[in-house]
Amino acid sequence: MSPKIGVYICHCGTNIAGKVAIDEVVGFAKTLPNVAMVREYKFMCSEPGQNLIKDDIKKEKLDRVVVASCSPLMHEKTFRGACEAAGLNKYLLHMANIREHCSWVTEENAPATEKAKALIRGAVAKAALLEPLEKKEVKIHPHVMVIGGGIAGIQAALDIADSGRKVYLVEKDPSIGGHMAQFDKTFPTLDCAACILTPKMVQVGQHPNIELLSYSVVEKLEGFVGNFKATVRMKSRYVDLKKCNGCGDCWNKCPAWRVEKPKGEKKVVHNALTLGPPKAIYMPTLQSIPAVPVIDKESCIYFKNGKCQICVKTCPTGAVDHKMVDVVREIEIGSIIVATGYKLFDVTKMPQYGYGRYPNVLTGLEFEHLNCAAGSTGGQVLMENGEPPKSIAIIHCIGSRDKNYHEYCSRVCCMYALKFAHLVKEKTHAEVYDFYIDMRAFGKGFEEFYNRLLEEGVRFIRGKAAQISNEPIYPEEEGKLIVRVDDTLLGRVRRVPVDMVVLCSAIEATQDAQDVSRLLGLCHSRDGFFAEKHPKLAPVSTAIDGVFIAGCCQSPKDIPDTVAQASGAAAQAMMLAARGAIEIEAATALIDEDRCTGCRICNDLCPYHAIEFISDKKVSRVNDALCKGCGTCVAACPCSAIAAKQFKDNQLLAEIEGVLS
Amino acid sequence: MLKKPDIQREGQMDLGFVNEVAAIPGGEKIVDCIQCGTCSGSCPTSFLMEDSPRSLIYKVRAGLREEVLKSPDIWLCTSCYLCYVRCPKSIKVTDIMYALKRLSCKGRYPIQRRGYHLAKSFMKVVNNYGRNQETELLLRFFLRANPIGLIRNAFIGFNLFIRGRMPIFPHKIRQRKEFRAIVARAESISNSQ
Amino acid sequence: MALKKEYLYYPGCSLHSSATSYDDSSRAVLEALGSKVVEIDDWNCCGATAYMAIKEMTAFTISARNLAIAEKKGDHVVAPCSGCYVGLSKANNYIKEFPEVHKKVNTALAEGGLSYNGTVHVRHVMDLFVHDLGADELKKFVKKPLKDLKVGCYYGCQIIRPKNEIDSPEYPTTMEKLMEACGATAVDFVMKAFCCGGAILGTEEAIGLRLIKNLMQSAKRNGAQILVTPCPLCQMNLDAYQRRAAKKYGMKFDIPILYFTQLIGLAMGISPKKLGFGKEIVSAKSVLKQFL
Amino acid sequence: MPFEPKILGIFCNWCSYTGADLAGTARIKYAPNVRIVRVMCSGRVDNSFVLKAFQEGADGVLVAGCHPGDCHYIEGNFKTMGRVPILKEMLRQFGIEPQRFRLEWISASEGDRVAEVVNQMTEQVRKLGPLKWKEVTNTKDLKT
Repeated sequence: MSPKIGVYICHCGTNIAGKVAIDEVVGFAKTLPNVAMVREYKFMCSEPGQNLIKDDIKKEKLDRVVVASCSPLMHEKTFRGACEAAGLNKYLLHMANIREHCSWVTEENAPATEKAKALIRGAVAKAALLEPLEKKEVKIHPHVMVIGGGIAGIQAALDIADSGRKVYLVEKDPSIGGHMAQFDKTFPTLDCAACILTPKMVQVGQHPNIELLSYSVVEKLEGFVGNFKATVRMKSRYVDLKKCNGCGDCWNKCPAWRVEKPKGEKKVVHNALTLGPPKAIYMPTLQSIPAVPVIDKESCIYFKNGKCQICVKTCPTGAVDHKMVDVVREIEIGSIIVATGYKLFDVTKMPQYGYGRYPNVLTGLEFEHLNCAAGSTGGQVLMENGEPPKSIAIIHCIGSRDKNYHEYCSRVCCMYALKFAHLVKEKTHAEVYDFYIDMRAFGKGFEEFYNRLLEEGVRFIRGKAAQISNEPIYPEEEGKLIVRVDDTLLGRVRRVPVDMVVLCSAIEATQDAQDVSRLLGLCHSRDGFFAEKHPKLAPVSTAIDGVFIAGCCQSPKDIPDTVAQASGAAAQAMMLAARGAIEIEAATALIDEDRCTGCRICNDLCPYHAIEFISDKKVSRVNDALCKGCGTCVAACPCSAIAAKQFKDNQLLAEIEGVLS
Repeated sequence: MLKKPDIQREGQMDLGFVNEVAAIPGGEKIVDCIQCGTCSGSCPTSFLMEDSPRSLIYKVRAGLREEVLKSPDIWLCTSCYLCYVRCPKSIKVTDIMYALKRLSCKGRYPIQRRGYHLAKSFMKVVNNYGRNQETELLLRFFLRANPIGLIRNAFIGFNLFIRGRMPIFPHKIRQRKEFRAIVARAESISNSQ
Repeated sequence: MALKKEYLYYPGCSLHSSATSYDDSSRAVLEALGSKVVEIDDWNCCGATAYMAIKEMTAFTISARNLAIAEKKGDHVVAPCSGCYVGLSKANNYIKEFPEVHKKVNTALAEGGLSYNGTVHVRHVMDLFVHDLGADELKKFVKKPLKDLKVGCYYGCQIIRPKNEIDSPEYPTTMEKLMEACGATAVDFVMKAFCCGGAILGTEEAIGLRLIKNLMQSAKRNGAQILVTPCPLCQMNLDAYQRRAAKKYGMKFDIPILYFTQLIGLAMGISPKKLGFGKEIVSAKSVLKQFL
Repeated sequence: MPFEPKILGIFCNWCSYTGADLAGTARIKYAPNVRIVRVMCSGRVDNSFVLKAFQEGADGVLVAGCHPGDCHYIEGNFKTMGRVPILKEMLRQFGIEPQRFRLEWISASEGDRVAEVVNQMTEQVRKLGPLKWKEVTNTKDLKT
């Protein structure tokens, strides 16, 4: 007997109805084969809208449903739910995307209406041939992996661990803490970064539910939501994590420096400022977690000529071991939180600011190190000759809001620039000039902070600094760096002589983020940041079920936003784990063993090795648990013995015919 | 300079002006300007301008046609292209300056800078011979715009002359007839739109 | 890397009058490096800056006339003058980028029985040294290294801007490499890629002199004994007006301004006469005595 | 009345279809001539689909998938790429201009590219004029 199809056309307010002549489309739909019922409604996704469908299925005995509304990626779940609730196999639903692909992208009304008709015709044709599928469930492995140990990763890991679930925290550096651990103060509240971060880092180190894999990278990732298998390489740090007690004798004795050593006129080397010991065996910061040093192969004498080993001799617990090798581990988890953070824009790409050519031109991060109490200068703001500066220029938007580099706004620069200005005022008597294009003080307490700095007497100049030179033209410029700028409010070109310049460089996506995205198959936007599933309603989810994102790897953001997002991601991961099981792709491939000739072309074609060869029967067979339903094998099969459920040849051909005729 | 109006009335604005400039090849991006001042800060001559490149762009967008096209400042551009390469919005500022110069000539606005006269003389000479003839060019220009300059620079001219760097007789191209025909045609095309 | 056997050559107006020494030295050096220099037949003005200022289409068209003539002979046109280089390549790019411009240009060219397909690459003579030859290759041709000669490389504007493949538009370094290859010591100075004011000196002398002053001051401060440039206008401007600028600001420069090809030629052992030495106003004799 | 080409789009679920959705959300307007059919992966696209489309009266076919290396199914799009030469050859033999078929990589973030590609293709096909292949051939079931 022929199917009974119900067609439901959504106005979506005026989103669709404003362009597409609904009545005309309804009339048209009625004429289509197998269509038993056509309805239109303001909002099909609403409760009453869904009820229309449910009732018809029950009363009219519909056995196929076509909803013409928004994108299936938006509401397929919703309407499948409705069908199921009415006792209809949910795979007998098909959607026609007459909003995103029609009303929203078409200029004129008439063509939009025509297009809508065609799309519905196609949908009906396919729906007629749809077949019921049974849903498949898989167990969710309760453990979670967090990639990246910055503040985002730390927050997520702690939240999940506190909920009583096991977390693997993978950090590529020797210590967790990320960028935040390198800051002195945090805007706008000016509380000390170390004071609020260190306790959290310690918690991570001690938490029974957190296994910290520091100095490690994820090399491989297989599986799917609920059942991932990650291969992690733990790089050898040449110091035994268990034996070492972090006493620090090794770096006190170590003769080799891993950064440029200050000497002569150069009392402070700005691009060599470190928060930890500057030696070849070191900890990134003194608050490092784990509190175990690592050896820098480049600068270590032993790795150069096989001699020295002073660290080995001095170590009281015999923890140092130059022969140590990498360890590779396989870890099973149910979901993953990616929190790989950001890197700073390379300011040498803008030679007009003379970074690298002029001493006392610093990047924002270098200035943080300068201010950090634990740093080489004990938190004093000093020029390379060891003197405190008499005047400082802080320049916004270096590499941000600039089509030549990054078109986006990095979002944090304005406020950390203000923070710097405050620190300078607090620590020195220097005159502070702040060069900005627009002062973006949108966050909680930001505008008040801006006001505070105005009152602290910072000289704000609206205009992007054009160039920096060290060549005086006027007497007051002797021995200074000169910032040339158009003071747009004064409408005059100014030359501002200063002792020190801080470049507020942009936040950009990291290279290893790219690797991770390849690893997991995450999408990223053109500027390299990971793409969330929905910009407003699913900001921590991704296109891949069971993989969540948090922090600056998704887009530039400040610490509060990062922490909030991290907790959000943690909640998502816990939700999955709590559910215990999840429904997976039912639309897998199926091989008709009578038609299969056993040519095995499909076997190597399958990216998931889901197709095995049954040698005694001389046919191939699909392993449902592994198959993702991409359909590559289907298209490749020379004797069309493979069918992709929901996307069978006859179904697709019918849809194609439908949309075209 | 124009007298500043007491209140800028919308009725006095030429809101189409910006589109006119944006329609010129190279001018498209003018609407993207965020007034950061990178152009003017980089400009070697902006410090003498009443209206820096930045404020000229702003006035174009605001619709102050006359004020912009009468402005002597557009003739101060040395086309060093520093603004062009630095603009964070990839606005081709130098090309826009050229565009403004041309619009200013087209609109027959009183030209207040000698740059215009130099350009005019340059064109005359080139259209005559197919090539520039520096000696004649300078004579024409100074006589036209700056007689005193002629005397001021006579000595330098002499210096160049004795070093064989100031030929008296113009270099002419052979196919002057064809060349002028081409020029004439190009003129008529660009005037036709 | 190596130079091509043959280059089409577009000298441009100034190289036939005020900048003959650039013309001579460029030809002499390229010949000595084993490349044939073929001047484009009956070339005309490139329609540069001043012309472009009032008649863009016409400027593009007369530029294109040269390209059209060149197109018959080959695909690489070398222009030593930065002004011409920008004039020609700007026209070239606009013709490629905007079809309507291309159409108009060809309609006009038809009047002279010409048409241009847009196949020509416009090159600057320095571009040849940097990308076709390379500093290391050049070293091999150096016979008389310019030992302990402190040379300031002044690029001017239009050779590096708007963006092109020759060098960084902000902080170029290639000419320095060439000079080092010639055995000289290149001195870095901030103003090396900023405007010298040549384009407006005739019209706005006060501004022009001020820019000259800043530039020469910067060069002198960094110890340049001599400046080399790839631009006739810059050369003329700095050479002819530096004394006036010095006088106005009560300073003293006396830094000879040469074309970079002249020094390269000198280092390659070509006779100073063939390189057009002695035509500069601020004489280079004293500075270069041990090399001339 | 001017010729309005019919173009079939076969878009992969993860990148290109999502990209097309983005074009919608961003309200980017483009030619209404394209009808987009969703498959999970461009790797699913069987050459016979394309032929079928032409047979059913399409004047052009546009297949779109994730950028090489970004495939949600690791390497499905490479498989698609592999099939194109054969397809082009088939089309040549059937006397169909190769410009009527196009394989494009469009990521989920490239809504503007969807519009750009569709518009280009529409113009291209409009220049070529109607295909009228339906009349030319009555070949039914092209598979097997």
